[in-house]
Order: sequence, then C-alpha cells, then structure tokens
Amino acid sequence: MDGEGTLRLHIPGARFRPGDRPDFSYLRLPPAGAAPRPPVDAPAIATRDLAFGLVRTLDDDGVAVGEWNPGLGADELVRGLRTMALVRAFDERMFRAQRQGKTPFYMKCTGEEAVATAQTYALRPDDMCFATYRQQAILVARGTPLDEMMGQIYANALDPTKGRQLPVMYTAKSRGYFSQSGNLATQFPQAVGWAMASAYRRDTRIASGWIGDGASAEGDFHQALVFASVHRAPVVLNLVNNQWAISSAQSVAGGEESTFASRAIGYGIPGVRVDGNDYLAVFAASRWAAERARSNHGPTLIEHFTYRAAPHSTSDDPARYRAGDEWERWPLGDPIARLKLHLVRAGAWDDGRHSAMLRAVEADVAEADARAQALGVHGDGPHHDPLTMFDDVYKDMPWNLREQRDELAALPGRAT
Amino acid sequence: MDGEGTLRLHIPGARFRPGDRPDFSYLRLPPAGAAPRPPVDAPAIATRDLAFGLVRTLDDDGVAVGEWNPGLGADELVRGLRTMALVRAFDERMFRAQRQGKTPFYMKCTGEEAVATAQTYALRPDDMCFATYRQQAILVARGTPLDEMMGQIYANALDPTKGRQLPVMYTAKSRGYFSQSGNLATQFPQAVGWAMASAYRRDTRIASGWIGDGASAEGDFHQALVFASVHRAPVVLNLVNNQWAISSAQSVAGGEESTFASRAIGYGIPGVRVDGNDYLAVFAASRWAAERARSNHGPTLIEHFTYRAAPHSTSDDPARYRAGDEWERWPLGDPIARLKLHLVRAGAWDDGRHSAMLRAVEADVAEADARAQALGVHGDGPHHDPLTMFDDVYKDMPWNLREQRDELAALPGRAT
Amino acid sequence: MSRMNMVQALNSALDVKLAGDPDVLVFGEDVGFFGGVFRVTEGLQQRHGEGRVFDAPIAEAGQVAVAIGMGAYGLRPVVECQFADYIYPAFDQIVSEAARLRYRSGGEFNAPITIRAPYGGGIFGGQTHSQSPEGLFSHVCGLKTVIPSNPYDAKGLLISAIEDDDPVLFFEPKRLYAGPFDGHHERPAVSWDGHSKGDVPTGRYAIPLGEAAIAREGGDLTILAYGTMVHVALAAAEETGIDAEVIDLRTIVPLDIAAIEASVRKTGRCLVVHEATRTGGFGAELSALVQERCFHWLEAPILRVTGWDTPYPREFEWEYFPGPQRVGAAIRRVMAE
Amino acid sequence: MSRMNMVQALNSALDVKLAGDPDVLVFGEDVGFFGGVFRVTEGLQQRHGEGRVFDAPIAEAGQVAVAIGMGAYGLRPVVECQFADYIYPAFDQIVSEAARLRYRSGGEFNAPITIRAPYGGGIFGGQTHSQSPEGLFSHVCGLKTVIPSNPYDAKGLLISAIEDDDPVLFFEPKRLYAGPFDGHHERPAVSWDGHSKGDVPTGRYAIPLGEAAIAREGGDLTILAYGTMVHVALAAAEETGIDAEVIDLRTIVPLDIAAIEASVRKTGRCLVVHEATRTGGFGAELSALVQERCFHWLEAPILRVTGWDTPYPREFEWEYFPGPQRVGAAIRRVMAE
Ligand SMILES: Cc1ncc(C[n+]2csc(CCOP(=O)(O)OP(=O)(O)O)c2C)c(N)n1
Ligand SMILES: Cc1ncc(C[n+]2csc(CCOP(=O)(O)OP(=O)(O)O)c2C)c(N)n1
Ligand SMILES: [Mg+2]
Ligand SMILES: [Mg+2]
Repeated sequence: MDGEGTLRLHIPGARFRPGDRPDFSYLRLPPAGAAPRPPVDAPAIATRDLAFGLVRTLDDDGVAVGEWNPGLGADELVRGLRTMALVRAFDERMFRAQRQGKTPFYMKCTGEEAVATAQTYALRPDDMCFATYRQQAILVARGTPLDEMMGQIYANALDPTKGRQLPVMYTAKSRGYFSQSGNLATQFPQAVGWAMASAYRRDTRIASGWIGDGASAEGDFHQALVFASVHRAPVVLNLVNNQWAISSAQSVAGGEESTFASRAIGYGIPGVRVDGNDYLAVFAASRWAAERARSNHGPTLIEHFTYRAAPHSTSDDPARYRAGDEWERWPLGDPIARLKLHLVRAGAWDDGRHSAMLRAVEADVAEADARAQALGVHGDGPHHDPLTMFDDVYKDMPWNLREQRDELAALPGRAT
Repeated sequence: MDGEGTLRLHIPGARFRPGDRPDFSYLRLPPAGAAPRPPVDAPAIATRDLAFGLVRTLDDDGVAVGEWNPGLGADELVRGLRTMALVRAFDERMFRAQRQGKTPFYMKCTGEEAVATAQTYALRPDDMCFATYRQQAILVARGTPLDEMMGQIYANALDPTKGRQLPVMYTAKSRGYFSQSGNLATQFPQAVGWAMASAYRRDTRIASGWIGDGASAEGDFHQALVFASVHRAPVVLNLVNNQWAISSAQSVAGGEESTFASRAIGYGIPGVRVDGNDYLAVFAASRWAAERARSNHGPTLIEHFTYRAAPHSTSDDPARYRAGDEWERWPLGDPIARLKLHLVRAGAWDDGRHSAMLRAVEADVAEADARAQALGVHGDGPHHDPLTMFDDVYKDMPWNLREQRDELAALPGRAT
Repeated sequence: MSRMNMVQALNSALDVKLAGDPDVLVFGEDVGFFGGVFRVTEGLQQRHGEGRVFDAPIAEAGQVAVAIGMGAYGLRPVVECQFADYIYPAFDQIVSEAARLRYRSGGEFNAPITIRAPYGGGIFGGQTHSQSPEGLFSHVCGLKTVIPSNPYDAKGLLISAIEDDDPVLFFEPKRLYAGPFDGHHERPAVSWDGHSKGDVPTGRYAIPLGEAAIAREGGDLTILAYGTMVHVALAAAEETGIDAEVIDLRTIVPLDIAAIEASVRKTGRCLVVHEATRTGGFGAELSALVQERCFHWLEAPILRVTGWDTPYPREFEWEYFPGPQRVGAAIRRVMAE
Repeated sequence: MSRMNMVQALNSALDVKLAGDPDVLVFGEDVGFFGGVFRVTEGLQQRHGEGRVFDAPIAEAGQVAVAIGMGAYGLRPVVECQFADYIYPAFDQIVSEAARLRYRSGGEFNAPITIRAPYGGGIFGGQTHSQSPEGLFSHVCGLKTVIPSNPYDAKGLLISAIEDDDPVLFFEPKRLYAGPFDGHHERPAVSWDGHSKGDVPTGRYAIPLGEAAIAREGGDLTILAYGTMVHVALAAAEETGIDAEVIDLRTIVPLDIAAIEASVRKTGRCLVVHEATRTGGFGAELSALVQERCFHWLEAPILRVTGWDTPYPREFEWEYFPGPQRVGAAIRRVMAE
C-alpha cells in the first residue's frame, strides 16, 4: 500500500538544523503599533484577532508606537533595563559556576529576560507567581538578594530548599513566588487554583502562571484553561514560546498548525500574542491581562513570542541540534538591546550610562557570589545537616522516618 | 474583604433545575441551510465559523436545505431511520432488563441516536471506532447481532469480555469497534494513535474517536488534539454535547464560555458544530470530516449538539437534578421524529410503514433477547467459567496467577 | 448522638467542617446541586452555598491541581473523586506535587488537602468501579492514607483528615456505606442500625490519624485489616472459632506499628487481609514489617489473603472477593503450623 | 561481539528491531534528530527515517495513549519517557488502559508496547531526576517490569520487551549507562570496557523476561537486587567477606520465584536491596514472598536496604543512596542472627 489515495503520516521537524542557514522570513511579523488594544472589559470574543497577530510597540528605530504603548516613564524603563541586565549577568556567572563544578546544573533565560521582568513590574508585588525554571527575573525584579538565590543553586546553608531541590528550583513565599517544580506544566493549573482561592476569599491578589511552548502539550495546560474558564479565575496564564523545547522545535507542540495564543479561543478566554523581546509590549499586555483579572473579567492567555538564546541547560549542547547563528538572525532581536535603543532615542539613556550600569550589575553579581560561596557550594559545605533530609516529608515526623534518621545518624560518616 | 474592587469566584450551574420551567430561547440556533460548506480540502482557518455556528439541514417542515444536504437516497435514509428505531427499542428492553435484575447496569442513548448512526454510515465499515458508552448505534449500524450485544450485558457465555466488564462496555474488533473503557476520555488520544498507525502503514482506513461534553475536560482531550494536530492524523474526533454529564450541566465543562467545537481552532483543526438531532446534518458533517481525513487533510473535531433524553444510567434519577420536561422542550427535537417527518414529506415514508417498522424492530429485539437470555443473565448462568478470570491478564499466565487459579479451583463452590 | 450510616456520617463530617471553618471548600464531580453519586454531599450546597460546595469539571488532575493551589493560598479543600478507580489522571499532581510540596519548598508551602474517594468492590462494578489503589499511595512518601470501616470512625477520621496539614487520601469502602458487610453476600443486607459504630455524635470530634483500633481482642493470631475486610475478618474469626485479634488499621500511612507489634508479639501468628490485588499491595509491606520486627515471636508464616492478581471481574465478584471462606481457610492454615 | 556501554547496547537493540521489524516505531521527547538526552536513540532517525523515529510532544499521557492506539492497530511502538520521574502524567493510560486492554477485551486487543525510561539516582538529579517507581507498577497486574543491570542484559531484555505482546516498562538505571557503579562515588568512575557484560553481540538475541541471573554464587545468604543495586550488593559481598549469593532479578514482573526460592532455601538468609523508597516498595513484596515460601528455612529475619522514605535530596545524594556501607551493615546484621 503505497500508491495514490493512501494515507501519510506527517512528522513535523525543525526548520533549521546544524549546517542550515536560518531564514526567518517565513514569520509573518506585523509592524509595531498595528494591533488594536481592546478595552480591559472587552468580551473575549472581541479580542480574537490578538491571538493571531503580534502585539508590538517598539519599531525598528526603537520608537514606541500604537495603542499598546504603555507610556511608562524613563525611570521605570531604566529599572526594567537594569533588572534584565542583572538577570543576564547572574545567568552568566551561574553558568560558569556550573562549569567550575560549584553546582551540578544551571539554566539561563538569555534572550527572554523581558518576558518575566516586564510582567513582574506589571503585576503587584504580592500577586502570586507560579513560574517555571526560566523566570528567575521574577525573583530578581522583586528584589530577592542574589546571594539567597545563589544559595539555592549552591545548596548551601542559605538554600531555602535545604539542599533538596535541583539548582534553579526556587521557592520564595514572601516574594509571591511559588515553589518551583521539576515536573513540567503542573504549576499551570495550580496557579488557577490559587487565583480561585483568592477570588473565593474576596481578596484583590491575582496569580500568574507560566508554561513553555513544549510543556503546553501536557494535559495540565488544558486543566488550567478549563478551570480558569469555568470559574473565570483571576489569573494571567503565560506561555513562553521560545521556539525550542530542548532539541524539539515548537512545531512538535503544534506551533505550526496555529498560534499557541489561539488555544485560548475555545475556552472563551482572550489569547494575546506578544513580541516577547519588546519590553513595552510585554508590559502592556501583562498589565491589560492583570487589570482584566483584577476587575473580575477573568483569565487571559499570553503567548510570549521569543527565542531561547541559551542552551536548554548546562547539560546540553545546542550545536548538536540547531543552526549556529539562529539567535543572531532572530528577527525580534535582543530585548536588552531593544529597550536600550528606545531609551537612547528618547534621550533618557546613553552608551556611557549603559556601560556603567553593566559594570555595576556585574559587580553586584560578583559580590553576591563571593558572599554566597563563603557559605558553601555544591559538594563543599557548610550545608544543611544531612539529617534534615528527613524533615518536611510530613509536618510531624512519623516513626519510620525517625527510625531511618537514627539509622543514618549512626552510620560512620553518615554516608552510604 | 467584601467590598467594591474585590475578586469574586464564578460558579457555573445548570440553567434549569427541578421545579424550573425550561426555556431554551437563549440558544442561538441558526436556521437550517444557513451554514456554508467549505470544500473538503479547505484550510482549517477557512472553516473557523463552523465552530461557532450550527450545521443544520432539516428545516421545521422536514425539508432538507442548504449546502450541507448530503443528498442521500430514500433507501439510505430509511436504513438510518430503522437503525435508530432499533437502537431505541434495544435500549428500552435492556433498561427494563436492569429493572428486572437481569443486569446490574445499563445506559441508554435515547435522543442521541442520530449521532452515532449517521456517522457510522458516513464511515466505511472497516474504519476503527473508539467509542464511549453511548454509541451503541455504531454496533447496531454495523450489523452486530443483538443477542451478542445482550450477551455482554448479561455477562453470559456469549459475552466477548468473558463476564469481566461492566454492562455496555463492548468490544468488537471484527466490527471496527475498539474495546470500550470505563475510564472517561482515554480512548480519544488512542483513536489518534490508531489513525497515526494507519497513516504510517499507508493504509486507507481512518479512525473515529468519541468523547462527551463532560469528559472533554480531561487532559486526554488535549492529548488527542495535540497529537492529531501535530501529526495531521486521519481521525474524526467527535464530541457529543448532550448538555449533561450526570447531574452537571455542560457549563461545568466550559460550554457557556465558548462552543466545544471552537476548542479545535487553537490546534489548527477544523471544528464543526452540528445539530446532532438532524440525521442528514450529522451524516454530512461526518462524511466531510471522513473525506478530509482520508485524503490527508487531517483531523476534524465535530461537536454534536444534542440532548441526553435518558437518565445518565440505570443508577441515576434525573428528576433529582433537572427540570422534568427539558427533553420535551428541547428545541432540536427528536432525531427519529425529524427524520421520519423528512421522509414522509419526501413521499418516501408514511405512518403505516413507520408503525410496522417499529413493531418489526421491537420483535427483532424481543427475539434476540429470548435467544440471549437462554444463554444466561446476570447472576444466573451459563457464564464463562469463573476460572477464566485468570486468563488474559497476560498473554501467558505467570506462576502467581496459576497458583491463585488453583487456589480458587480448590475452594468449595469456588466462592469466597 | 444520632444513628448514621457511613454516608450520613461522612456528610456530617463535611457539614461540621464547612460550618466551622470558612477555609473549607468541597468540590468534585456532581457533588454540588445533586449531592454526589453516593449522596455523601447531599444538602451541603443548599446549606453552605454554591461558593463552598460545587461541581467540578470531569478532570481529576485539574481538581487536585486546583486544590493544591488553593491549599498554597491557605484554604483546606476537600475533593471528591467519584470513584477511586478514576484517581489515576490525578496521579502526577498527587505524587509529584501534593506529596512533595512541603519537602521541596523546605516547609514554605504545604498542601492541606483531602481527596475522598469511594473505593473497593462488592457492588458488581467491574474493574472500573471496584478498585482498591491504597497500595500505590502507600509507596509515596508525603501522603497519608486513611480507610475507615464504620460510620463513627469515618466521621472522626474525615475531620482529622481535613484538619491535617498534609495531603490525605481518604478511601471510603463503598460497600460499607449502607451497612457492615462481612462478605456473606448470600445473606440479607444488614444496615448500620443497631451497630455500635452506627451511633455517631452530631458535632465535631476527631480520631487521630495513625492510631489503629482493636476490632476484636484475641490471643491466638493477629489479623491485620482495614475497611471492608475488618468485617470479613471478624466473621471469619467467629466462624472458625479461633480466638483471633482483629486490628483495624484505619490509617495505613502513618501506620500504628506499635499496635501491630504488640499484638503479634502476643499471638505469635499473623494474617494480613486486603481486597486489593496481592502483588505489591500494602499487605506485602505489612508482612515485611511484621517479619522484620517480630521474627523471633513468629510461630508460623505470615499469610496474605487478598484480591487475586487480576482486574476485578464484574460477574465473578464473589469468586474474586476475599470473603470469610478464604480468610477462614487462611486462619486454619496459620493455626496449623 | 562488540564492546558496548549500556547506552550503546540499548541503541543497538532498537537498531536491530527497527531494521528487522517494520512494525517497530520509536518516539519520545528529543529522541529524533537529537538522539535523546541520554543519546540512546542517537543516529536511529538518520538510519531508519523520521517516520520511524521521531520527537513527540511533551505529553507523556498522549505518548502512551498514542502507543496503545498504534498497538491496537498492530504496531509495536517503543516510547521513551525522558526520565522515570516524568511517567506519572501517563499513569492512567498505563494502568487503566495498557494494563487492562487484553483483559477487558477478552483477548481481542492487546497493547504490545514498550515504555523505556532512564531511572534511579546517582547523578545529583534531585527528587525529579532520580526516582525508582518500579514498585508502583509491580502492583498493577497486566504490566511487566524490566530493570537491566548491564549492557549485555539491557540489549537482550529490550529486544524481548519489544517482541513481547504485553505492555512492558523498561527502566534503565541511568547511573549504569556509562559504567558499572557500586556506590563508591569517592572512587574514579569505571567504564564497561573490560567488564564481561560489556561484550555485546551486534545482532539480535533475546533474554527471556522473567528469568533472574545469579550475579554471584554463594552459600551464606541471598541478596535480591536489580539494576544499580546488583553492583552495590556485589561490592558489599566482597567487602564484608561474606559468601553471599547475589541474584539479579532483571525482571520484577514476572518474577523468577523459582530462582529466589532455591537460593534462600540453600542459604537460609535473605537480604533485599533497592534504591526506591522503602515503604510499599517492591522489596516488601520480595520479603513477603520469601517469608511465605521459605519460612521454615529462614535462620534470620529478611532485611531490606532501600532508599529512605523521603524524596531523593539533591545535595545529600550519598547520604540517601543505599551504598555498600549500608548493605554491608545489613549483611552483618543478617549473619549475626
Ligand atoms: C513532565 C515532564 N516531562 C519531561 C520533562 C523533561 N524536560 C525538562 S525541560 C523540557 C523542555 C521544555 O520545553 P519548554 O516547555 O518549551 O520550555 P523551555 O525549556 O523552552 O523554557 C523537558 C522535555 C520534565 N521536566 N517534566
Ligand atoms: C476518569 C473518569 N472520571 C469519572 C468517571 C465517572 N463518570 C462516568 S460517566 C460521567 C459523566 C460523563 O459525562 P459526558 O462526558 O458528558 O458523557 P454523557 O454521559 O453525557 O454521554 C462520569 C463523571 C469516569 N467514568 N471516568
Ligand atoms: Mg520552549
Ligand atoms: Mg454529556
């Protein structure tokens, strides 16, 4: 059976692989300022086109145009620029720390800094974020001391996860940052549950949920949208489409058949597709969604269209599966460079200040790292006492864990 | 916190409960013939409106109108009418059998007969169906002897599930009917897998998958659509929206926020919403979807808009949770009555023939039942030997099952 | 005090908690207007409002995920899973999330959620309405698992489960809802009326998780059981005339190891009974623990009477069910050594 | 014959089956162009085409569901689950569907699928990259569970798994991919070069499921182990100088009960070792079975050495891992009785 009239199995793949010359001209990128901005109380049905377009505010000259321009002041923008630069410097340093054996693992968000940074500033500080491993910018934007974050990565005595979690699996309740999970997608419906609880309590805090393009294939993505839709939960659901899931292109998650933002339509939820490398656009879309949620107009799904410039993690070498210069050719640029250009054009920034800022954030990171390393790195304490591994399985330790703790305590060197 | 500006949790419910007077005027029901019929190779994007409309062919006078009129001959329509009547008679008889204690359980599809009947005739006989418990019409339409089906219900020696499965959990490989599961939604992505296999083998057979409005909230619904979209699987995905999931209205699954058919849009799959009580419309939509699939244009999601006239099952009394006369007031009528009217108007049928047909199907059912009962009913054999319960756990019986079988065999009365 | 069957006792527990704690919410399939397919939530929506007791989409994973999010906020959600057989779609959320949350967050977050599910066989439900999956959850650290055997315990344990700050699986032997059932299906059904455990206080009381009950004192052998099997074990003890001590575990995690050890050291013999399939079931853990901790007291091998290692076959319910005949035979075997 | 590490041996098994049977398909996250995060499928897409070996959406439930549908059609799909810790989203499809299909359809349909997953700890993966969930699956009748401990077995067992007409879970101890590992993490890593089980035939051969191997003959006590723990047990036997018989179970369901009985009846002592958490783990089943079937031969209690009943803590990998020191201590305890 191989003739005419027989079926064929479609196998999607990446457009470009090592050796190919990436050409992104197939992307239909509407010009900045083209997308209309519906009012915050618009019915979902009136927002449908946003799911297929691309909210952009910064044009090629760095000028902010159109209805989505959030009109932020220079101070606010400089704050965003600095946070993004700080995140990037932090990532660089921690990536190197892994190469030096000070942590077994690290994950950068290079190229995607605008997404979590701008959204965090568009939320209130006590809104609860259910993040994945590429939203370290949330913590940074909320002023988490960097040495505390590094403590988690080094698993030293500062680590709030007490040496238990993989590096970058932060938890920071006081900063509105939910305990991160290594299991993809699980946090997405949990964010909806938190938002439902807030609504149940007649609170004013909303939740934000985060997921990747790849992870959106999990059932939990649907669970989140079903419950968010049915209960009109006050939640901003973010899907970061950075084109890749480890070595798999977004097409493997369905991204070539429709936009991810359009997944929202079938649930009666607005889906907004935004240029994730345009700080102002991300801020504006996030603020729109947050206002909707906070005024009882329900959830929004935002697809952040961006590019994973970094390797998936320190365990991975993207040269094995993607064309070398994709990031350079990515048509939506670098979010830091674009925001810088905008500020420079607006007369609020210049190269000198920028260089000084970069030096300053690098110094901040280096100082924090020195403080953090003084408290121990992976494999080289001081760490939490290994016997604490029996804590927190339950609120109260049952007999079997007590017995096991005693057994370990009695072993020479407490080792296997 | 209860004032202005606080959040509120939305709790959806049923429009009508016992004591209410159902009024379905809120349903926007486009007139028959209004929906355009895109060509079978239309891109999904060109079919979007079908997800929000309602494909109807039979007008109030029983005349078939519009582009979706499949132009079926009278013989074919009478066959459909007879199958639907047979299914209804079968359901009545088996429901009574449960009341008489001959089976512990039964589920009717009354009011929804057109859905599975018309689709089955729109498919080829060897296309594989992954049904739920309300598509008994597939088996009937494919000519399965009724006493065989009853054998499963009575768990007698004829039962292909060997007394193991809940009544109505059929399996009929030779009739292109996949083993039914009691676990909701699981079969939906399995249908996609079967279709992918058929495409992989360059076969010509396609699959049909089935799910209810309620069950569509499960993660498996999303799994099915993701894989169907990504691999452009040759599958017809059917969502039977019969307004209820036991006592929960379709709003609890999100049906008030958008149409279920529109869930397809975000996957780049056509979503077609069809009047499920209009035999011709269901046939036409099913044929359109089947042709698309068979000609490598990929999957379609069909939402069959219908009404569950029956109780959920014999275990349930809908008078406790829904208004008594909803079914009578359901604006899309009874599929059998509507097809009959159409045939009568077309001069191909009359009351006399109809009564004779009803008597004939009842006699067929009664005779089959007599044959089936002669082979045993629930609790009153001949059944399969209880020791067969150890078969088919694995292809070859491992030692633990052999030992357990011997232990049971040695017990007096083989009982507990 | 009031006479209650198990459904009423559970309903009363939910009612008491809904009335007493505004952080308690109840949701699940059909639990709202209708009151649940087994009627456990009957009247609760009407009494406490549809914001407190409501129908959930048929999406067990989502239900548990949403409950975890609510728990992280500070609520105490109670989720009804319509049948224990349908808990598997939520497995990842239960195992990877609810069970791990306190641990992985170093204690910052926890999941004070209760998942109730009708459970076990005896109603001709076949393999998808009869399962006993407690063994799976017993292997997942971070979870507690409770299985009551009577109305009094059911209410007191459910209140404890809801008040507990850790995630609790609460399995309700559905064959016990209306009355005690000892496996004698050929006899007329018995109701909880007149049973001492059918007298249930109307207000709040709690039975601590992790404490077993001695359902029958005896000196000859120890039978470890929970749920429906407690009644089967009691019947088998009477019918064999062996002076068995029947321990109703009530909570399998945390387990009342002290009660088990004390009994087996006294009797020197032990039988483990559960309805779940045998291989890898919780009976294996019980057998291993007793053997490890009471080896020198044991006069005979510890035997297990369990469901066979097959799915629960609908029509062969009574050939599958570990009833008093099978338990009795095992008692005699253990005593013969 | 060729020198292969475990990754290469598994790759060779897939290669042989893809070449020999057009019904075999391989899919999973990153298994296509990239060849898998552990490189097990490296080169297979290039060799057999992207219709045979391809990337799957990150949706473990869907992957297994699709495999079941393909199996029902007549194919033999092999699914790679990127880490065993991520198998839970597919739990319902595995437990309610793959495991039940043959039974519930009276033999009309079956699910001849293989689910491979890297498994176990030893790589600082923390609780979400180190788990050993075999105990859960052992409790689900209808499933087979295989855990190889070396390249030679890995290839032969994987070929059997793919050829098997029932669903098979195939757990690959990831710490063994590059070389045998006996828990001495402080020593330099060893490769499979020079290890007798690193000599692997290049063509097709099968090791039947359900047959244990004697990894070390001995007369003093029996150690039951599988996967990484086989190597730990061997090291502990050497280091304690006790003449232990180490049985590598290889398949836990179906279990080679005859080999276990024969050994324990010979030695009179038994130790069970696994990396998974203790409570409700497969070690409990092994302990219960041995006790039931060899009670009168036992001279000492059967002990279990296992992972603690906590999630796998990243930084305390070696305090968690049941290494030769812990196994050695248990050997001495069992021998002291
Ligand atoms: C349930 C589950 N399956 C698989 C994995 C392994 N895994 C970790 S990250 C990843 C890729 C995720 O891609 P995407 O969602 O696009 O996020 P990105 O890495 O691009 O930010 C995979 C497959 C996991 N962590 N959890
Ligand atoms: C996974 C799972 N959860 C719950 C159930 C219990 N259950 C059986 S039918 C049903 C309602 C399904 O409603 P719907 O999908 O609308 O189908 P309908 O009965 O209307 O045909 C429920 C909740 C189940 N069988 N499986
Ligand atoms: Mg991605
Ligand atoms: Mg329905």
